[in-house]
Amino acid sequence: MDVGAWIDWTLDWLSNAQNVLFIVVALAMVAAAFRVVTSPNVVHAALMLVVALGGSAVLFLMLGAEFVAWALVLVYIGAVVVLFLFGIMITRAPTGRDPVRLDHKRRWPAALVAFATFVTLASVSVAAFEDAVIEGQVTRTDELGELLFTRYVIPFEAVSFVLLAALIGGIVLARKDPE
Amino acid sequence: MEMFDDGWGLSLIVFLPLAGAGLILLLPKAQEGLIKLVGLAFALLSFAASVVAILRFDFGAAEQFQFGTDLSWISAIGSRYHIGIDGISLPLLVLSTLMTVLAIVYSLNHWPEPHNPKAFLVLLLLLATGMNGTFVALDLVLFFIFFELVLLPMYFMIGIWGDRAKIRLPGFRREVETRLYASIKFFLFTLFGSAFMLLGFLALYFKSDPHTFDMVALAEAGQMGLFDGTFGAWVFAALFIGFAVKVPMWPLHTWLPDAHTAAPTVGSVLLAAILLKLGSYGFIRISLPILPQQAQDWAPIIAVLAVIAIIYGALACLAQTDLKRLIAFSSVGHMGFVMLGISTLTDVGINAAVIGMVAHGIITGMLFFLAGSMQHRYHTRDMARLGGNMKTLPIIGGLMAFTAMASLGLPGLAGFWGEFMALLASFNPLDGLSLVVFRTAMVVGAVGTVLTAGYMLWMLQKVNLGEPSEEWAGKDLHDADKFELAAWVPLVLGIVAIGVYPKIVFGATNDAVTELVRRAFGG
Amino acid sequence: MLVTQFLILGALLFSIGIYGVLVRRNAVLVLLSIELMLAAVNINLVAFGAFLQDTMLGGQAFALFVITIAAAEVGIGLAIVVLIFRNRSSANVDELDLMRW
Amino acid sequence: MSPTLALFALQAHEPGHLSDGGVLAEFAWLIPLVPLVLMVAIVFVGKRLPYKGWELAEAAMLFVAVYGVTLLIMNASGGIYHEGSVEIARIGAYTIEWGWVVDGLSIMMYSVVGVVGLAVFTYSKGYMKGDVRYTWFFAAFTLFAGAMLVLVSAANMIQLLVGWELVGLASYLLIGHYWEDHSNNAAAIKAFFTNKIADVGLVIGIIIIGVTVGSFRFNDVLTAVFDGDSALAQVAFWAGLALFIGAMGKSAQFPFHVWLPDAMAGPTPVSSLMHAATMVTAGVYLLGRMFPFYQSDVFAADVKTIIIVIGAITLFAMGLIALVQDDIKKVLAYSTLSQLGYMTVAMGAGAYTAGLFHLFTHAFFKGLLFLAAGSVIHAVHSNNMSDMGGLRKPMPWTYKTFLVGSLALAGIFPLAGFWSKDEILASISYDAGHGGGTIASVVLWIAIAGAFVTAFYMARAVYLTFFGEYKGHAHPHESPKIMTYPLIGLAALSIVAGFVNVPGVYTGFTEWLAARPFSMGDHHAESINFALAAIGLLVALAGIAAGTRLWRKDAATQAERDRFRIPVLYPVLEHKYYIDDLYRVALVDPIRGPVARFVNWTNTYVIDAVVNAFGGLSMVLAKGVYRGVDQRGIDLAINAVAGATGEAGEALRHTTTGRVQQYAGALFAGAVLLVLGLLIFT
Amino acid sequence: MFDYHALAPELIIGIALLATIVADLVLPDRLKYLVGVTALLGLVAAAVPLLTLAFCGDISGCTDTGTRTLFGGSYVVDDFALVLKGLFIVSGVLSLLLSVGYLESDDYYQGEFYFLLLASVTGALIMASSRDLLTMFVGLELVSAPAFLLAGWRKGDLRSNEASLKFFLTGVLSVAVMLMGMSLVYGLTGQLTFEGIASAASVSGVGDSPAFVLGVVFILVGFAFKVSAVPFHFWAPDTYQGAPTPVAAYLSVGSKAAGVVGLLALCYQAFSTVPEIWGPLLWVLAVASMTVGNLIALRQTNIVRLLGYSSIAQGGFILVPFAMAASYDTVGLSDAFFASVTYVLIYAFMNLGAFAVVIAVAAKTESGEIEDWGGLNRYAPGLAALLGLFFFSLAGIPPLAGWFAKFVMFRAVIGVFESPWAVALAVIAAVNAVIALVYYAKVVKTVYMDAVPVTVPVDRATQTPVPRPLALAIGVTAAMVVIVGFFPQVLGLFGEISERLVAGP
Repeated sequence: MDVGAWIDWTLDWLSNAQNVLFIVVALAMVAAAFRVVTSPNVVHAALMLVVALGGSAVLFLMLGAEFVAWALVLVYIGAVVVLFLFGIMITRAPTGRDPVRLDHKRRWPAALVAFATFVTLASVSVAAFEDAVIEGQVTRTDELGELLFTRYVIPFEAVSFVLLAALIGGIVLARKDPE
Repeated sequence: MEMFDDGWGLSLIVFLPLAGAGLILLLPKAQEGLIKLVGLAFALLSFAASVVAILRFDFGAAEQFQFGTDLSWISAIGSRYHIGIDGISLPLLVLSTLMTVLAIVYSLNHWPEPHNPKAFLVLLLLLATGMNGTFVALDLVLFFIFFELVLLPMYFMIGIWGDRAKIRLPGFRREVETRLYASIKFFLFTLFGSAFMLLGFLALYFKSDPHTFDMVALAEAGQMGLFDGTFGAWVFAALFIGFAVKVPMWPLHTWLPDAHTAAPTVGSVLLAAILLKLGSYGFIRISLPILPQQAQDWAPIIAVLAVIAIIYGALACLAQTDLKRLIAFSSVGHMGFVMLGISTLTDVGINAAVIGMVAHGIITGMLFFLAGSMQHRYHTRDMARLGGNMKTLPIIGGLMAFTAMASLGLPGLAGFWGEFMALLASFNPLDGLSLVVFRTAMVVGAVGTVLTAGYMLWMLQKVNLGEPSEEWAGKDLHDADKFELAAWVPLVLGIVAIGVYPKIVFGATNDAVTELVRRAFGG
Repeated sequence: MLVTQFLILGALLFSIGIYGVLVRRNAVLVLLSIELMLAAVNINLVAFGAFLQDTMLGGQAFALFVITIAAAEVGIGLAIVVLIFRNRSSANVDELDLMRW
Repeated sequence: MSPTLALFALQAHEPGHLSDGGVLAEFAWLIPLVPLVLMVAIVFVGKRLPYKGWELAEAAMLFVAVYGVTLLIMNASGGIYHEGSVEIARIGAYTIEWGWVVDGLSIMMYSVVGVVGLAVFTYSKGYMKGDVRYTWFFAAFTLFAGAMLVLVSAANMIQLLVGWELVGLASYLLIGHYWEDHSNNAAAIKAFFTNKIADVGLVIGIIIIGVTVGSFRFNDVLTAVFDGDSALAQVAFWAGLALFIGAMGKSAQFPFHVWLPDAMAGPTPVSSLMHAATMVTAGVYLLGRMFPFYQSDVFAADVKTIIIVIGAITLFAMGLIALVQDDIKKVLAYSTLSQLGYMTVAMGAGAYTAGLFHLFTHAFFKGLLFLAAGSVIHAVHSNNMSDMGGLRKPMPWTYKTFLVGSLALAGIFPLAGFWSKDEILASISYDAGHGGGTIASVVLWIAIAGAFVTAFYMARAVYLTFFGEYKGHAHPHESPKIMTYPLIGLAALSIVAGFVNVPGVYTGFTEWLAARPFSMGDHHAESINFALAAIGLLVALAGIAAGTRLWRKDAATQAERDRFRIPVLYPVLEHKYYIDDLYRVALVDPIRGPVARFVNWTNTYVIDAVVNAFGGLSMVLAKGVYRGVDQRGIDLAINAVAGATGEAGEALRHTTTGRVQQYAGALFAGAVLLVLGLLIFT
Repeated sequence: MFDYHALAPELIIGIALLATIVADLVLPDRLKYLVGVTALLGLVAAAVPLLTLAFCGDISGCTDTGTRTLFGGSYVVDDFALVLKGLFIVSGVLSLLLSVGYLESDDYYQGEFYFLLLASVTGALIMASSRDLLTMFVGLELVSAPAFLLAGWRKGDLRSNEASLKFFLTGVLSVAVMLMGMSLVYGLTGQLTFEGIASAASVSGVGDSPAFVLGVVFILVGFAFKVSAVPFHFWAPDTYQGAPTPVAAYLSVGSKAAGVVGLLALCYQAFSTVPEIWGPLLWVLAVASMTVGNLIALRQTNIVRLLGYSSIAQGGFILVPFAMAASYDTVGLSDAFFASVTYVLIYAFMNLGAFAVVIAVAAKTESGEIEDWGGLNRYAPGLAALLGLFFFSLAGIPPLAGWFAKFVMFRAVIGVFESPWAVALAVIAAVNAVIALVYYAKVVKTVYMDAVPVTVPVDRATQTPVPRPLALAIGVTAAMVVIVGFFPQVLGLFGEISERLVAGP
């Protein structure tokens, strides 16, 4: 489509309030994500991850996935990031700006791979769902809960084992052995 | 005896050695005497069974498979335990059982280092099972298993009891022990070949309808022309690689001299006497009947390669300084005659091939026995040092001369028929095959016989005649002992008997071969 | 709202994560990048769930499991990192080449 | 009967008129078998017997001699023809048989082998006394005779081949009897190897004929000839040539003759038997066996030209060489070659009877000459005539018998050689008039010249050995009776053997040989061709005279007595002036000088060189093939592949860098590339 | 109301898991070995319901024969699942037996070790039955997560740490890729269950859309990582070498088999309608794995690392039958399926056996470097012989079980000999089979034909006994290798199973 049509389409798309919100959140997330992978400061990187994840929580709400959104917030901001911060403290990762030790010299190959992945993913996705529209709807959490304990009970139990294994194994590995 | 005819007989022949091996494994290593006894006993039993097979064999119906059975084995892949022997396999089977016995008899007081008779006998008996099995199998998968079964024992025989002298490999800087190089080379070559052979088998299986691995059924299908065209060409090529490596045909032969040189005496004997025959037998039993059309397309190529092998082997022999290596190269030439016979696709040619196989088995086996015994005494195979053997070891020297004469195809001894008849067959091969190629092949082959005579006489002159070098003066080199003679006399008798009365072999093979040729080529 | 916009966002985050995994030397930062990738997957899943009106809520359920597993992974990962740091007082992944070739 | 055969009135007449020889013929298979069995017996038990195995060998030959002669007599009184066979294999359409044929030809050979063999074996007991391998010698010797009998009794070509090669083997064993010395082995190998080369011809000939006819039996082949089998006719020339090449090998025809002089390395009795009865006669025998095949125009008649030429060359050239030899056995050896030339020429001239007749007579006097020479050598412990001389006094019997043999060989009336050589000359001249053409007439003159040469060198041999002063060192003495009696016996035969075939008077021999189911269609003169006979005789005498003139000088002190010892030449010698000049100027110097030397030189440096070159070449080739192709070529390629594989592994393993992030990179890149690949290619 | 009979194996092992933890807490040190016993009993007990399920028809009072479908088709217990669950339990048992002696030789955390091992096995069991993406994903995680930790179990050993981290990172990343793929497939088909995906994918515009292709590829990449197919193999050698050898054994068999199960279920069910996508993909992976694995293995000097590369190559052979799927008819498909299953089963036994022997020998020679094993047969003939047995079986030399695995593999390919791609694949596989022999034989050569190096404490080595559990494991595997080698028919029953499964949905 020519530029004019393109602009019309964009404006039309932006005329939807949800989309405006989306673009804002999305930009924020992307920016945060960039910082995560580029910030010379480990703690900043961790915090930027919080931002990015928070953004995705917002998107979940927009998409009517309430429970998932809040679970994300709880699990990540509540647990995972704290865990990360602990990890950072324990491993005394540099908290000052010191880009040399944090990144490899050769960024370009990495960038190339990443870019190629992005192009492939994006293009095939666009090709598949050109302008399919989402009629967002709010799901009631009790449905989800019921499904988790009926239809998805096996994975649910399995995940509990995974967590248990991670817990026990993590402790064994991470603890200092009594010499 | 009814049981004998219903497949039990052959199964006994094949699996008695295996049972013996198992039993020996259970015996304590210290009990050497007992171990040897058991080994010999089981080999003898297997031989005895094969003799019974001769006695009960219906020579009137030599073209039919006898003593056969056809039981379910691996139904999952449509493979069956289908065995049986006809006039072609009978002589080879007996040869195989006999050589096993003789090999063990000979071993009884010739244990190559490291000693360990237990392991050695186990391998030997395992080898026997593989060899016997190949000659009775009528199912491609079964054939494949037995065909491969010989690899492991021979690999270990060469690698463990083999020659420890160091050699420098062409193209490599480092030196390596002969046995190590030779053993893996043998293993790789054969495995390479049989891998492709297997692919060929599978292709046949899927092309046939209903799918089957049964050689007889496949042969019928093949003679209907089911496998003609490019498909057949590919399959034949695959099988060709498999068998040609084993024979070995030029230029796939290079594993042979190394393996023979490195192997312990008994190993060389069985290698030459039986293992090489598995390949040529495969051609006769599988390639020709199942793929007659391609056989005719390939025949000239095979003939040319065979002739090259004859001349080439002879010339290579003339360049040797190592006795065993010379004998090994002579095998290349002799198997060349066998393949020449097969390539003519005529009843005469294939008969010639079979008797050539038997004769070569006996004669070359004998030569390796003798070479081994000489090495056992002189601790060298260098012909330059072995002069005057006739003086130091008259009996061994005499036998060496006798066997050499047999090997150069002296009429009246076993070696003659295979060569002469192969040449005869190649004078008029199957109709439709190029006369030019085959008659040239005949002439060149005939010249080959001259060269054969040349190097055999030359070998005798270097090894047997002249004054022995003084380095053997002090040593007491005891002449052939009773074990050796026990192992050799049957071979000598066989050489003379087959030479004077070839019907011993032809009587069994002729009808079978004629029928095979008639079915496959209408010849 | 279009599905595509979420997918593109997901793809973007995913790729950024890949970049991070490849360039960051500190193991903890590598883990962070991985979290980004998983987050991208979650966005996809939830977006699809909404788009498909899936009565089985496959998308959301899946996302929940991914979140949980991710948490577990972080636990395991950090445990290993701590272990390594204790043994060689460095958490740089590119110094781990005792074993190669 | 096909018209093609009209030219030669060949008749395949029914064997009906021949008696079947009864039980003796039926059991004729014993003739080859007995010696072979006894040979095995000698090998295993010989040493334990009182005479160390000699008696078994002797018994074998006695048996053969008696059996053969009995058959000969029966055959003489009405021909015998019998053929028996045992099937030893069937291969496709072919039947392989062990057969024995009893007919004029084979009977003649049986008796020759038997009689000469008997003499030689008896003689050997004395000659070989105290030999290192006494028993083994007789084993091999018996094998030699047995093999020849296998060959002779063969009813089919394959059996012939068997005997043929066994003879070669036995000769190898006997020539190399003193194998401690490598030069003897070399001689033995040369003999076997040269024969083996020629045998290629034989084998190919047999195959061609056998396959074309569909049978290997001589009778079937000859029947096919008489039926004018067109298929056989097409291949006849090449088949015939191939067979003849085989014959050349055994009968030591130029250029395959080189092995024979070297074969002197063996003990003298071996040479005797080999030259007289067994080995070298095989070729001529084969030509005789296949004779009609070569006679008929539609078959191998063209080969006859080749045969006669080869024969002529051998006849003359070898005779000349005999002139310059010092080793007495070499003289005899070359003379044998020359005589074989006569036989071959006869065969080439289509003279079946004449050729075999010469074989018959030659067997006796050549056997005799060798034994006598052996007796001399035995006495003086040297082969060289330069170490002999004046031996007629200490060794009277040896001298007399040797003289008889020489005269017989020289073809002096009325000894055996005269008749057979005369018959050959006659038949050549007949051939010259009937299809042989100029070639035949040329050959005729060569043959006559050959007669001169023969007489010439024999005279030389006699003079140098038995006249003049003794120049040796050992103390010569007459040999023991066990050795002289055989000499006498053979001498007697050499005198009388000729009378069995005197054209116009008594032609028994012709009928003996004719006792075959096929007529040989060769020409028999009704009476002696006196002109030729006279020429032959005169030439021979001239030869002796020349010899006398030249070599009597070596015996100068006995000049007077010499004159009386050779009365026939006496008057001639009186007129020395021009005759001496004539001889010297016209004949001797050139002959003794350049020509002979040239021939000798060619023999040593050309033909031998070729043979040796063949050997050397194959060795060089062998090294080339082995080192170059096998080791450097094929094996190197194989190992190179192996090496390359290993290197590939070496290169690849460095992709595992140990850097986990590079692994991750590979992961993503791989995934994406796979996707793109799939999207693009499908 | 769940079908507890169908879920019994998983439940029993779950209980056993908790039992081990409790036992580990209560038992005094000298009785710690009882923890292992508990775990062992748990596994064995779990095998019982497998049998009752398999032969339900023959048991009185057992009504629910045949395939059992749970949770709306997302969890299925059919013969295929049963067979592979059996395999996982057996490999679990064997790995356990391998571990016992190893753990007691040094103060490791036994209880936790067994717990994690069992957890991983549970995951494998779940994978065998799972028929939807979600369950498959969680099952996979349950297989992997404990394995990440086990790999680092030798805490003091830098190599072990390194192995653990490499394994962990690559593992998690591959899972991320797989998840991305799953999300796309879910989005396009709207289904998580395999049946649903299969039927949805057959609709044009879905199955052939680039996005779907990408989804499939990304998912399969996740599993290709598990079976360590080139180019997703890099972790394997490092991890095997660094991790405790029993863990390496388990990784190379149990978790690889889990990956194969995933591939089988996905390819032959979820994506059964689009073989033209995964066929070529796996063609490439198979060829690359065989070739690269073999070639690199040629140059290895450390035995475990060599086994690592060998297992990569073997993985390639396992994938070969998938490759021609696009051109198979139903029979061909079932043959291919049968080939892969059979190969995995046989491979499991011979590879575990090989590892068991390696552990035993390494304990004697106190070295994992091949050259230090020279002349082993002088002072440990039995172990030497068994080593030869397993290695030649891996090389596929008749009459050892390996030949049958290779045979069915070739058979599956040649089944479509009309296609040049099949022929090419077969030839490449054949050549690789030959190359593989070189390094297997090299080890045997060292053991049998080389001299004993001075560094090896022969006298001490001869005294060191082989721990009983280890000996038991070796015995079992060796027996299987020989029996299957002579009577491959014992595996024949999978033939009709595969037919049923392929004919399935």
